[in-house]
Amino acid sequence: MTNERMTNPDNPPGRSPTSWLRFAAPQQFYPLAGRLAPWFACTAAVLTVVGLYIGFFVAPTDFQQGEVYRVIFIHVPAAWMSMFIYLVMAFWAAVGLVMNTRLSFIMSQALAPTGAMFCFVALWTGALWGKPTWGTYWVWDARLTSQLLLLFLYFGFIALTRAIEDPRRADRAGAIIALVGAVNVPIIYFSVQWWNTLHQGASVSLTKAPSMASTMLAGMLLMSIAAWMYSIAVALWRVRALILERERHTEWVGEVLEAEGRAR
Amino acid sequence: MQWESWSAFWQMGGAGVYVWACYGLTLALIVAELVLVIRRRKDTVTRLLRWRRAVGKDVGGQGARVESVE
Amino acid sequence: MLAVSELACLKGDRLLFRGLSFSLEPGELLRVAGPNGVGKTSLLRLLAGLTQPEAGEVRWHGTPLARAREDFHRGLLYLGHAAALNDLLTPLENLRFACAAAGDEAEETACVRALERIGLAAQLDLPARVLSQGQRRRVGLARLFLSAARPLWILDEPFTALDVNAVADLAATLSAHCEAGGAVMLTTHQEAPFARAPRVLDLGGRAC
Amino acid sequence: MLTVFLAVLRRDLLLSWRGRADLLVTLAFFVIVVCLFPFGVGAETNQLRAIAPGVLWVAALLASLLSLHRLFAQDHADGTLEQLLLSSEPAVSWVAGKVVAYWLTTGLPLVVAAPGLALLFDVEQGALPVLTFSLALGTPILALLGAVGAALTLGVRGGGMLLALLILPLYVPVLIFGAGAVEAWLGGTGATAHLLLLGGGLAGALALAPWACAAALRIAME
Repeated sequence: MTNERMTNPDNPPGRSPTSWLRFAAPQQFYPLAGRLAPWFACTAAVLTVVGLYIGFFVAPTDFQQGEVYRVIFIHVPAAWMSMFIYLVMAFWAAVGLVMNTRLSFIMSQALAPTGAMFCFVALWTGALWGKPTWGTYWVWDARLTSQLLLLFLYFGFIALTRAIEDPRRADRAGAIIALVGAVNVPIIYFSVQWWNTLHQGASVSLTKAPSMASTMLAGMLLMSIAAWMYSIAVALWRVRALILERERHTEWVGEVLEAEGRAR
Repeated sequence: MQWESWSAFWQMGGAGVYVWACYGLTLALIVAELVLVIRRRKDTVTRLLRWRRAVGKDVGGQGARVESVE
Repeated sequence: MLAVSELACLKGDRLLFRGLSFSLEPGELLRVAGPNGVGKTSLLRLLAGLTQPEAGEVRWHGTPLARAREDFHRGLLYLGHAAALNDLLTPLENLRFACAAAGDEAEETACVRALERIGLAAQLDLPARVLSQGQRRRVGLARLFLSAARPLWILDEPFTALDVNAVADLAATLSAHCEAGGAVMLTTHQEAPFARAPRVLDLGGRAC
Repeated sequence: MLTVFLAVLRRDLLLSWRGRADLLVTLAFFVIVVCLFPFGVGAETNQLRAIAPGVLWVAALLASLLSLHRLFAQDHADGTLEQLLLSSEPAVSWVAGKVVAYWLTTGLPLVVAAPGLALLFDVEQGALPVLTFSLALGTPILALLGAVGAALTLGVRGGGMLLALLILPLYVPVLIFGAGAVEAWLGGTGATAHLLLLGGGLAGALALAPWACAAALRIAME
């Protein structure tokens, strides 16, 4: 831990070539992220177009639910992504705490707003799908309820990291709450499911579709991958802004900024 | 092809309101997020340029370098 | 005893100091000097292990602090800006708790003796909230008499709010600790009558 | 290790005793929140009986949140926390001491008062031991999780509200199993499974929360 903090005597913090884990990574990652992000964004756009085409024009009408099931092409990807992003956030938080690397904290903070956005989308589409299918916008279904609690966890993480002014403390405090939340997500899911079965008997299952056509599945998977690519692209863009902010003392950020200033 | 006409497509078998509300909101959120991300980057660059002009070129060397004791 | 190499400290947006290297040997009294805001308190907190340096490292008897934490904290007495007094407790209760929390044996008689020695015999059983600034400072300093076994003392502005006699007495105590093979590191804005002139570490030398 | 635990425990209990008016606030809040419900939902006995476990548990949960942000605030302000972090003893020991003292002064009164309040809702007398037991197992979990939140939000502006946002979602499983235990007993299925899960949760929280809390306090010093 302390070895990484060692720097060359002539280099103030942030410029050391030896401690790649701590300092060089943001510097190298910044241009890399800038190059990669457009590719992810383009892939996401192409996959979305293909996925939506399959979803709306190839996939057949569901014989039970009719056309309204077509919400599935955003509902399920959004729900998957919201949970997956939280786990990835917790993973980066753990990496940051163990390896003491700034970039990992930045990653987890860059992912949070996108995760919260998908979480909200999953809730919104779930409610709008519920109205025509179950006749009500909201049931205290285990899935919807855990999704709601996940949204609160996202809000908590974002609020905490924004409220603490010292970036180093914000990084670490956010990492701890992300990990505590990740430990709790399965517990919350399990407890809500338990509570739900006791209170309501068999609950209505959103994704239980015994006769799901392969084209429906294909559309859903394509849209999921698109959502994944989109999240990566947006997170990379956000990481770039955060890196500039955090590394503003360094020479290389100065050069980047001057180049940006000239380009304007 | 699933649809007889465009109006059938928009109506979604009667569930058009729900389906398009879902897709509309998702689209709006994604566009909003992209706009925010781009705006944030621009803001950061402008703010940091201003900040660097304010503190001078040698931002990394602000702290006193303490060579020796005595 | 304590070796510091290439230390840098960042506070919020500002780099307080960098490239700071020095060592502290038994018997030494080191005074950290410099104007307000130059990072004296930050340096002491960093050396005590309360915060992490931005770059560089601190070694305790040759081992980096992160790996020698327990041993280091057993040999350290740090008294910060705040006196660590709870207003609802008496000086005696505060002192006994401070010792117990630090992991020291805290005999009641020894604590009473320490408080009497520092001139608080009359305030032993008053709640701390009625004490004056100088008296509060003294309660914290009473730990010095119970911490002879801890070789390294790091004191942030120990002379603040003390009267002339108390300053002389404290200076004598610190000098005696160094004589006995301990080391003291402190910040102060006032001159104190030490037996031997302290070594000075000037942080403000090239500050902007 | 045990000395530090006991020293912190004794001191915090003594401090609570010296400021005992504050203790009553938590209990009074609990009683008042519980008593508000009949005004809101109507005094129909069957309905009150049905919602009683949930009402008591939600009220206990809110009451235990009430003074949580003060858990480390005083020690942070007067420098005691610095000294504790510089102790050569493991931080877990004194964190545990503080949490135990906090539970004894805010959680235990709720556990004791709950059966009496349950009678106001005409809960079957046989369910009262289950209620007490579930609260006795559940409120320590609330205190342990809450301590992590209190440490994370220490000295942060708007800390109180932030603390609620951080911690309340994590409290949901405790609420489900706690209130569920009483309902399961009343429903005739037996509360053993719920109470076992609560016990497991308590063991897990005891094993993890003090470490997380100590780490958060170290971070808060930066």
